[in-house]
Order: sequence, then C-alpha cells, then structure tokens
Amino acid sequence: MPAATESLVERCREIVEDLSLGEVRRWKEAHPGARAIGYFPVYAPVELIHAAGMLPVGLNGAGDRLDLQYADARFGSFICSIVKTTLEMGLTGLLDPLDGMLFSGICDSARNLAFVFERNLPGKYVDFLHLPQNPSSAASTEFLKGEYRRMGDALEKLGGRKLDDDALRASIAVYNENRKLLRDLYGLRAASPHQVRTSDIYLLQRAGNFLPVETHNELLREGLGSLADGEAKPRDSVRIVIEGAFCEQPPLDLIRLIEDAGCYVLDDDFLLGRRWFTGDVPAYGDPLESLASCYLNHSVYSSVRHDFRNRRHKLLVEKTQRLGAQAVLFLIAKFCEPAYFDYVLFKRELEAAAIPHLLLEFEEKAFTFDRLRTEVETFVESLLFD
Amino acid sequence: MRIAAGVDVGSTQTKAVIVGEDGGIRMLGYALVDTGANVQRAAENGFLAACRESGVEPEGVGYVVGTGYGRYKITFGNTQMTEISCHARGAHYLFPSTRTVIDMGGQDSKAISVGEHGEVLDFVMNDKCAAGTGRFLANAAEVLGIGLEEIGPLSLRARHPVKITTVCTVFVESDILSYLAQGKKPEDVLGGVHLAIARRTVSLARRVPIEPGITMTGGVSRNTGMVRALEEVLGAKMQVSQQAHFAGALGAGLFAIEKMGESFESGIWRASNATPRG
Amino acid sequence: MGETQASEYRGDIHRQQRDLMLRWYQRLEESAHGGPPAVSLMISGNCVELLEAFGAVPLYPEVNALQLAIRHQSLDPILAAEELGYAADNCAYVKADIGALVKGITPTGTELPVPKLVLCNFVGCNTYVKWFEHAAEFQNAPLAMLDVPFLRTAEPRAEDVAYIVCQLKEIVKQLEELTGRRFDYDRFREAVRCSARVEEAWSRIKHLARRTPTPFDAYFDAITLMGPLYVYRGSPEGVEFFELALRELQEKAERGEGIYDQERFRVVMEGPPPYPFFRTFRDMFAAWKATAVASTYSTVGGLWEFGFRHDPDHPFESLAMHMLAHNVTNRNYLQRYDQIRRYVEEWDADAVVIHFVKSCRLFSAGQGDMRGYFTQQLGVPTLYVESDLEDPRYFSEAQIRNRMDAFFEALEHARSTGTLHRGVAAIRHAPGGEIAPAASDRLKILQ
Amino acid sequence: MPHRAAEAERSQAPTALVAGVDVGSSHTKSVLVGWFGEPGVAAGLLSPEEFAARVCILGRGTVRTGVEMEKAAHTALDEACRAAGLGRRAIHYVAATGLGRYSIGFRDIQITEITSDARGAFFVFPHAAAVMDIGSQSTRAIGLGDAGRVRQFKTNDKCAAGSGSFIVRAARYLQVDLESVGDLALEANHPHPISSICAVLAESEIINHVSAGVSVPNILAGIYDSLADRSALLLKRVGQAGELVFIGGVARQQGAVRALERRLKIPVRVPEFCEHVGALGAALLGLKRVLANARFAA
Ligand SMILES: Nc1ncnc2c1ncn2[C@@H]1O[C@H](COP(=O)(O)OP(=O)(O)O)[C@@H](O)[C@H]1O
Ligand SMILES: Nc1ncnc2c1ncn2[C@@H]1O[C@H](COP(=O)(O)OP(=O)(O)O)[C@@H](O)[C@H]1O
Ligand code: SF4
Ligand code: SF4
Ligand code: SF4
Repeated sequence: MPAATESLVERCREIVEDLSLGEVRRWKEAHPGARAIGYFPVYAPVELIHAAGMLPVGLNGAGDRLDLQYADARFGSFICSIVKTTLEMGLTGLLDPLDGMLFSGICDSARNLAFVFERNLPGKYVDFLHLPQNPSSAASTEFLKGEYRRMGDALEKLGGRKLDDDALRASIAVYNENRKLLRDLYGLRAASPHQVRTSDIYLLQRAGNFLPVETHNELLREGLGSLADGEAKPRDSVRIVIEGAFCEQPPLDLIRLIEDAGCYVLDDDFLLGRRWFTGDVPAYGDPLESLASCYLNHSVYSSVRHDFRNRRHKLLVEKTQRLGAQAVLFLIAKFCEPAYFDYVLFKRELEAAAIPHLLLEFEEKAFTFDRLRTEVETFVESLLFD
Repeated sequence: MRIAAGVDVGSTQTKAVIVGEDGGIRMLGYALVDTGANVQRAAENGFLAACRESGVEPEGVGYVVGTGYGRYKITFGNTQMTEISCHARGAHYLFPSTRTVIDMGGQDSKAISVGEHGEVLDFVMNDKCAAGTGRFLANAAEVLGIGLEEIGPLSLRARHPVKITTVCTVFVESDILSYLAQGKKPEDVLGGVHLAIARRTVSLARRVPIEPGITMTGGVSRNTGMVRALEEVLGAKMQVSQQAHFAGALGAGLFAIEKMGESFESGIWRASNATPRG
Repeated sequence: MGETQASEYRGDIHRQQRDLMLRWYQRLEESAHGGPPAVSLMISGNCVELLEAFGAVPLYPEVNALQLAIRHQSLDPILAAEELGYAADNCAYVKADIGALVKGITPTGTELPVPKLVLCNFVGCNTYVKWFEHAAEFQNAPLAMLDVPFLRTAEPRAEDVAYIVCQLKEIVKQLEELTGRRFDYDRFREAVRCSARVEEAWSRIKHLARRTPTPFDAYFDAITLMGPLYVYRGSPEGVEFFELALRELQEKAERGEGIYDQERFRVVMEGPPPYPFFRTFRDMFAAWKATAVASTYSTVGGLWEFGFRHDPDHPFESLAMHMLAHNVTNRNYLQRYDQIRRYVEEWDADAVVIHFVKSCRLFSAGQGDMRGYFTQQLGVPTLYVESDLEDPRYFSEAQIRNRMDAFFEALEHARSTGTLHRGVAAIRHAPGGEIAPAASDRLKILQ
Repeated sequence: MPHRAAEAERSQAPTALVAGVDVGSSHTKSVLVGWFGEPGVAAGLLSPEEFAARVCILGRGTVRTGVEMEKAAHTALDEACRAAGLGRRAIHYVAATGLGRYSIGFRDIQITEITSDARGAFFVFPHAAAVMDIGSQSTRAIGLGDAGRVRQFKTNDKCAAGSGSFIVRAARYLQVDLESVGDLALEANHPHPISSICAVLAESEIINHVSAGVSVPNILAGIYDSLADRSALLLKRVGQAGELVFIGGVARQQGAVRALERRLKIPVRVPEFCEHVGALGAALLGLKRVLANARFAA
C-alpha cells in the first residue's frame, strides 16, 4: 500500500476509534456556541442539521472499546449491541459533546432506545422522526415535508439560527458531493477490488461520521487520488457482495478477515446512511420537497425502509448479477431482527437464481473470530476448490 | 433455648446452620457437604453434621426451613423459602448495615436490594446459562489443573490479565487453552477469567440499585480473587464474612426461629423419617 | 406459599366467547370456498370497521399464532419456519404463523382462506411489516401498506391524521377493486358506532377491576375477551357480547365476589403472557392469590379506559386517531410507563410484574429501564421474569416459579412490617434513585 | 474404512504420501494416505471412483490435544507413521485442519474442518448427502454438493449445548466409563428428557433424575435425545435429504447414533473411524494439491 494511503487510513482509524469524540469536541471549541447533533445510523436528514449550522455526528456503536456496565441493565438479553453501546456511551458521558440525538423508527429496539435515552439523559434534545413507509400514497411527500419542517423548527429553537431555503440548498449540494465521492470510491473498488481494500474505504467513509462534511470531502478526494495507484496483483479470490450490516457495524478485524480469507468485496451495505440516495438530490427548487421526494423515490433499498413497489430481494439478486459477483455474504448483527427477517426472502430468491450465499452473525464487541474465520474459509474453499 | 435450623440445598454444596434463641439469636454451628446425586441425603447429612457441630440433638431442633434449589426435596423440613429471601436475611444478620447483597453460587448469581430489616426490596438473577457463575470458575480451575482454593489468590498476581470474551462455561476451556498455548501465564489467564465474570456480575447487579453496604454471600465469596475483581469493577468495597458461604442457610435458620413462634414443639427430626441408607 | 386455588372464572361469557370464535373460523372457512372476502389485518390499532363496510372477514394472523400456542401446537410450525431460514431470535409469532401456512396447519383444523388483500396496518410494530410482507409472499396475495406515524409527540399532529386518512381512502379504493364490492359508507358509520358501544362496555369492564376485590383478572381473564374484541368490534354481535359481559361482571362485583376467597395482592401486568404455558403461569399467581387489576397487553388492540371512543360523526378521522394514539403499541415507551403508573395509582395496585418476552422487542426492548423507573424512581416493587409468548423452548418453569415466590415472599414480608403500600401510596414520588451513573464513573471512563 | 487400492499396489511404496492432521479441541487426529497411481496424473481428470481406487489409508493416530498443539500434531503424525511402517521423512505434504490448523508450523496448507469433513465423508460414503459432525465442543451439519463439495453448513456457536463435552460431563457425573455410555443408553426403556439446554446446568437436572430414581440408561438416552434434537435442527437448516454420515468422536457412541436415527427416521451411516474423517478429508485435499503440482515427482 502506498505510504500516503497508509497514513490517511491510519488517521481515519484514529478518528473512528476515539470514543470520546475528540473531533467533535475540537470542532465545538473552534465554533463556540455551535451545536452538534448525534444521529442513530441508518438514515438521518443531515442536510437539515448542517443547514442549521450544526455538526451532524453519526453514531455507529462503540465496538469492543467499551464495556457494558449500565446499558445491559436497561436493555438486557436479545437486543443488538449497538442499541446498548449507544446508550452506554450516553450514560457514561461519552456523548456529552452532543447537544441532541436524532432517532428514527428503523426497528423496535432502536425506537424504544430513543425514549429510554430521553428519560436517562434529561436536558438533551432528543427527536424521533417517523420516516414514511408507504411511498405509494399520494400524501407521503407532504407528510415527510411536514416531518422535516417539525424537526427544522426544533433545530431552529435549539440553535437560535433560522433555517432558510438557500442554506438548505447549499447543504444539499455539499452532501451531494460527499455521496458522489463515496460512489466513486465504491466504483473504484468494484472495478479493481485487488487494489482497494474494503477495510480502507470503510475507514475513510466512517471517519465522515465525525467530521464536517467539507473536511470529509477533502479527505475523500485525497483518498481517491492515492488509492487509485495501488499496484497489487489479483489473487485467487471469490467476488462477493456483502449484505446485512447496514446498522450495527462489524468489527474492522472481521472485515479484514473476510478479505484475507479470499473474498473480493464488490459492494457492501456498511454505513448505509452515508450513501442513502442513489443519485444527486436536486439542489434547486423547494429543498424540503427535494429531500422528501428523494427519500421516497430515490433511496437505496434497506431492511429498514419499506417500499412494496420495489422488493429488496429482487434488487439484491439484480445487483449481484450486475456486478458480476459470484456469491453473497450476509453479515448480520446478532439480534438484528430486520436483517434476520430479510434473510428469508433473500435466501429464497438467491437459491432460485443459483447464487451461493453464506450467513454470518457478528457482534460489534467481538474481537476473536475463530469460528467466523472457519466459516468464511469453508465458504471460499467450497467455491474455489474443484 | 429455642433451637431451629436452616438447610440450603445448593446445586453444588449443601449448607446447614443451627441457630438458637434465648434473648438474642446465636449461630450455634454449621456444616457443609457436597450435594451430589442424592439431594435428600445431602440435606440430611448436612443437617446432622451441623447438629453435631453445635452439640445439639437432632430431635431437639424445633423448626427447619429449607432453601436453595433442592428445597422441595427436604423431607424433614417444616417449610421452604426461596434463597433470595434467605440470603437477604442472612446477610443482614451478618452485617446489619447491608443494603445490597451480591450472591454468587455454583449455578447462579444474584443481586438483592435489602431494606433496613433485611427485607427484600428488589432482586435480579442471571439467566438460564452457567456463564459467569461459580461453575465457570470451577471449570477454569479444572482446566488449569489448579485447586479451587488457589485460583483466587493466584488471579491476584495477574499483571496483564487476558481478555476473555466467551461466556460459555464449556467454550472457555478452549479459550484458556489457547491462551496457555500462546505462552500466557496462568495467573494472567485467571485474572482475565475473574475480571470477565466480575464485569458480567456487576452489569447484572446494576439492575437493582447498588447502595453502600454491599455484602457478598455464596460460595464464591471464599474466592478472594473474585471479591477483589468485583470490588474493582464496582468501585466500592464489599463486606465479606467468614460465614458468607452459609448466608442462605443462616437466613433460613432465622426465618425458622421466627416461624417457630411461641408454640415450640420439639422433635421435628426423627431418625425413622430419614431416608433409608444403602 | 399458599394452596393453589382455582383462579379462573367461568360464566356465560366464556361459552359465548368460544361460540363467537368458532363462528369466526367458520366464516373464514366459508371465505376459502367463495364466501365473503377475507383481508389480513394486524391487531394493533386495527381498522376492522373498514372491513365491515365491505362485508369482509378480518383474518388475524396473530390470533392464529396465539391459538396455536395455547393449544401446544406452536413448536412444529416454528421449527418449520426456522428451516426456511428464520433465525432463532425472530419473533416466534411470525414463525409460527408462516410455518403453519407453509405446512398447512390451522389451529382449529378448519381451512383458512387466501386473503384478498394483505393489509399491513403498520401500527407500532416494525416486525408487522416483515410479517405481512412474508405472509403475502408465501400466499401469493396482494400486499398494501397503511403507514401509521409513530406517536413521537405528546399529542398526535394534524399532519399525521391527514396522512392516515388519505391512506385509508386509498385502501378503500383498492379494496373496491380487489373485492368487486362497493364501499358502503353507511355500513362503515354503523360499524364505527358499534365500536364505540363495545369500547364503552369494555372500558367499564376494565374499571370494575378498580374495586377490591376485583371481579375478574385484567390479564388472564381479559385475554378471553380480547378475541371477540378484535374480530367483532364493529358488529352487533360484538355489542351484544360485551354488554352481556359487562352485566355479568357487574353482578359479580356487586355481590362482592373476587377471584379468590381472599385477594392478597393486586398487580399490574406488563408484557404478553407465555401462551404455551398459560395455565402454569396463571397458577403461579393463584398460588399467592395475586390478581392482575390492569395490564398493558390488553390495550394492544386499543386503549379505551382513559376515555377515547370511535366517533361515527368523524369515522375516518377517529380511525386515524385510534391507530395513532389510542393503543399501546403506537405510543412511545415513556407513555407506556405513564400508563402503568396510572394503573398502579388508579387501580390500587401493590406491585408491577413485567413479563419479558423474547420474541417481542416492541414490548421488551428497554424493559430493564422500565423496571428501573418503577423500582428506583417510583419505589414500586417490580418483578421481572423472562420467557416467550409463543416458543415453548424459552419457558423455564422452575426458574420463573422461584422468582415469583421470592417476589411474593418479599411483598408478604413488607406487608407484615407495614411497608407495603397500595395505589397512590405505593408511588413514593421519591426521585433520586440511580438514573445515570455517578459522576465519578463518568470520569473514570473519559480518562 | 475401505482400503480400496489393490493389494498388489499396496506392497509397493506409494508414489505420493500425504498426511492430514486434524487438531480438534480435545483430540488431535492424523491420517496418512498413499497415492498408488501414476505420479503425473491430474486428479481433476479422474472420476471420483478412479481417484478413490488409487488411494489407500496407510495409518492413523490420535492423541489428546492439550496445550501444545504443534506437539500434539507431531505425536499424532508419528503414531500414524508407526502404524504405516513409514518414516516421517517419506511424507510429501501435510494438510492441517481443525480448530488448531494455524498452529501447525510444518503444514503445507490449511483447510477448514468443514471442508475436510465433507471431503472425507464423501470418500468413505460416495452417496452421502449430508454430514453431521459432533466433536467435543462443536456440532456441525454439512450439506454436500457434488463430489463432496460443501453446499451449505451450520455450526453451533456461542453455546456448547448438545456437543461431546456434554456427554463427557454427564458420564462423569453418572460415574460411567466414557467408552460405555453409548451402549448403556441402548438399554433404556423410558428415556427421560432433559430440558435444560445448557451443557453445564443440565447436570443438576441429571442429579434430579438420579435422585428421583431414574435409571442411568434412561437418563443417558434422554441426553442423547436432546442431542439428536439439536442436531436435527442444524441438519434441517442445511436441507438434509438423503444419506447421512455421522462423524466425530460422539459418533462412536451407539446411543447417539440410534437417537439420531430415531429422530430423523432414516438410517445413519457411521464410518469405522468416525473421528478421523476430518483428517482424512484434509489429506485427500492435500493429495489433490500435490497431484496438481506434481511436486513429489522430483
Ligand atoms: N474454598 C473455596 N474457594 C473458592 N471458591 C469456592 C470455595 N468453595 C466453594 N467455592 C465456589 O462456590 C461455588 C458453590 O457455591 P454455593 O453458594 O455453595 O452454590 P450452590 O448454592 O449453587 O451450591 C462453587 O462452584 C465454587 O466456585
Ligand atoms: N473412547 C470414547 N468413547 C466414546 N466417546 C468418546 C471417546 N473418546 C471421545 N469421545 C467423545 O468424542 C468427543 C470428542 O470428539 P472429537 O471429534 O475428537 O472432538 P474434537 O475434534 O472437538 O476434539 C468427546 O467429547 C466425547 O464425547
Ligand atoms: S442493528 Fe438492527 S436491530 Fe439493532 S438497532 Fe440496528 S436495525 Fe435495529
Ligand atoms: S414483535 Fe411483538 S407486537 Fe410485533 S408481531 Fe411479534 S409479538 Fe407482535
Ligand atoms: S453450554 Fe455454555 S453457553 Fe450454553 S447455556 Fe451452558 S454455559 Fe451457556
């Protein structure tokens, strides 16, 4: 790996692994009086937060770097880790740099978390968005616009700054840029997976959770430049698509392990909230209308957004075939019910299309992976050995 | 003197305590036997041994309260109570300032919030899995080939405790083996094991309010390493009595005295009631 | 521990209830053979009144799943579903239903129709959406979404109501096309009127439990009444049944009859019951002569004891309001705490029992916090036990009994020392319990 | 386990000698296979039957794994060599498998135990459709594709319920010799179910049964039933249909085999040396590599 890439990736790793939100605190020090708003990962209208002059901070759990001491008592067994680590971070003061938290109804656990959070951290702004799940109704866009407006009003009250349409359009544009850079990064890897390591672009991407989008854009441009001139030789590998880790994130070592075991990842749904729209959001006209209509009609499929017009299991097969992947690897967070459910229909559809797949469950807090390694290796062996 | 007994038939060990009352309540003697395969027999043996220890004739015991997981199997007992009520009561007797009890036994661990008079205000128990119980420790001791009494003191010598993630009592065996294979010292492995269990236990215990006056009971309280690990994770000192292992039986004995009331009727124990030997 | 006493009350309503439910299964079988159209619906905040207007029969997968469990038939379909790829940790209600579908099992042995429409009234539970998506897939039936915004503000917003009303009207159109029947507005209003009467009776029944002793158990007995509540709410049969039930229980109350010869403990229940061990679970309460005076589970279909009724003058809007704000599943978690708190105060309870159900994250995710709220912030004794509502593999009788006994031992002890309080007095209003970790803990972690 | 190479060929030295070493959590197993075909032949060109006809199992070894895995591997391999009457230096290639496969420094390749199990089982029973492997801590079900390829698999994770150590514990508690638990269970007339899923907590249930006067065979049979239930669940998940091969140390116990047959209602095939199947599969895959590279020709 070129040294430039290496140091860039290392910088990102430090940002990502800093549980005390150092980047956020530094940003706040540099912008006295400005607010930072955390959001639970899958989808959040970051443009609104940005346009209100605040720093949106994506929360993707705490990995194995935090011991659960308090949150376990509140959520207990059979609940995924990210819900507990997020609460634990709140309860232990790690989220103190944040002035508010934004949740949406992606699943029952996350939804209840929003309100448990509110009770346990009185004084913080906590909002809960209802993202419409029926995009085919004539009233959906209007409803979502209303929801954004409600949230915008709350932000205005919190930050004391008017949220005007020009600011919003500017925010849309800068996030369009961010998403475009990420799409380029993904495109680069899909074209030459032997040169671009998934774990690297993962870190590059995740660092954006804590940085102002403008800074992240620069970082991504830098990354695109240096990654493009890798020069590794292709190995004997299986080309796969990863599905299922859209919310709680697999440990970095697990992502590396998957690559080392002989998989080339052509696409994944890690950190999906950062790449939510399939294309650019119109940065002209009524910005709330643009955002709402793009959410309803031009967002990526996921296990926590429902659109009965375009069924996910068909979309996954289509994507796998389009990318020329040989197999699908399901990487599902333990106790992530939406992902578990989707697996059933995915499996049926993949089997009908004769696409092999493997299901792995992970927990963000795991750090030994003997069993998972055996499973991935077996899978690779079954596809590679004659 | 009125004499009563408490018998705590645990999954691993059976504890019996004889208490007597004349004016104040005193613990006259206690005994510990392995529960083994015959729960009834263990209860009897424990009871008789405790009588011998106290110099009391079995026939002179007026009331027996059974507790622990095998409590319904005690044929000579007058009544049963759950080990939760008993541990709370026993801990309160040992340390009247007790407000929180952490009990770690062979198969379960629990935390009890206790009121001023030793009454249970709230409690939590672990789920149906041997992860993080005394058995987990016993197993680790076995894998390492070290006596149960020694693992605690040894774990205190850990400089760089390893990180144990497996909670499964069976899987931890291979974790331990692979750490040893990597050349880790037994004390560091044990340190890791103790810390892992302490974290698990404390996270369970936090479901009840942990108030100062924390008393530890149950067999694992004899493990100094575990006591220390718990204190470290809790960030607080615990009170551990020499008799902590007997807290459940003691509590049962105290309830027995209470239930005996005035109508003292001796001779609950009759040799003829005993389970036939052989 | 006391003698276990039979706690179940058997009156006319029980016979009637059984007849009504059998008739429902008959109607479904008729539907399978060209009779009235069937439409799948979720119980939570359901809009059964809409179906009445089409003469359609509601098909409630939840009721089927429940029936399978209570008849000890749930394990096979659950295993069949796991073969299809469902995880051990998916909601077992869904697994039992889908497994039964695939294997052709029905709880009563009667045939079930393929619904004309699988109408996903998404009221609170995200699992519903997956369930209905899968049900439509495995039955090859058309699927529609009725998206109900979650109640995230203290009061529903006008936007929320407008969004639901628009969707309801869209569904009406869709149903007209699918069933070939016309939407009968008058019948719709009539159904809404029936609902309001049923709700009135049901609410009054619930209020009977405020008396000491309570004439019925608002958890175990309430479940008997819940089937008719969902299936017949918008129909004259429903009105007749609930008015009978009210009379019967009122008479019982007037005679001062309780469930036991002497009612010892009054509890509020949170969480669904373990249907595969319904009896066993009930007997554990009976052993201590403890009765449920209120339960959140019985408000899944609707929450009426605090005053809400459907309104025949604004039928669509009242449907929307019901779905949005007047059933436990669409209300936020803190509103549920409040509901339970009101039960403790107004229904004169001694304690709260939380039954954690592994399947249902809607109910159980966060119940540890709820428990903390009641024990630590309000000082109400609260028991927490875990099992499942459908999967028999998660019920550990000895363990639950042990906890139950310990809990009631403690309550008894508290009563004997005069520290057990009831109702308003039970709530100490003494905040200051450990809500967040102490400042010292925070520092330790930040370093 | 069949020795298919013709006797005449066996008297000659093999043209290639490959070892498979399976480092399991309790035992390390080794198998030596010899190739009696032409050196240069590409295994891919032979049918499975032709391939099998040229392979012979020459020796096996088993030792306890203990702490030092590499040492265990050496010892197991030495044992196999002694059984084969060959020296260690005659071995061309070593394929390692099992939990400790990466700790064998002298390996030429590592293969997962799942792939190895599948290949080994297919070699022994060419009509096998699925494999059930129950070792001391692991339980795996493997659905086989063509030529012994892994089509699907499921393993137990996080929980040791239903694995071999469960039996070891039960045997210890009931004071029965591990060698005889399997047969003892066959004497059961009324298997007594075990409800606890936990390998450890089940002990107290066993105690309960003992004190309630349940006979040892009935308790053991109950344990095997619960083990069979768990296995059947895993097997269903890989879509088992057709011939089932049961391997791993627990397959030595007749009680387990019968319970699985009762539960699945199909005959279950158990190779003679059931715990060596993984090592065998590794050796066979190693052999294919060797043939492909014709490395030994020199
Ligand atoms: N001397 C000792 N040193 C350390 N640990 C001990 C000692 N004696 C018993 N223990 C621990 O205590 C456990 C038994 O505790 P006990 O409270 O008797 O449990 P139970 O009531 O379930 O039988 C054993 O599993 C063991 O881990
Ligand atoms: N002599 C024996 N008789 C019967 N069963 C045995 C014997 N030796 C071992 N076992 C069983 O086999 C299991 C070990 O199987 P094995 O496949 O070697 O496991 P692993 O590969 O995990 O080490 C033991 O847990 C035990 O149940
Ligand atoms: S990981 Fe899954 S279950 Fe957990 S919060 Fe995210 S979507 Fe919900
Ligand atoms: S998760 Fe709960 S509310 Fe949702 S379908 Fe399952 S049991 Fe019903
Ligand atoms: S076998 Fe291990 S993980 Fe499974 S229940 Fe027992 S201790 Fe827990």
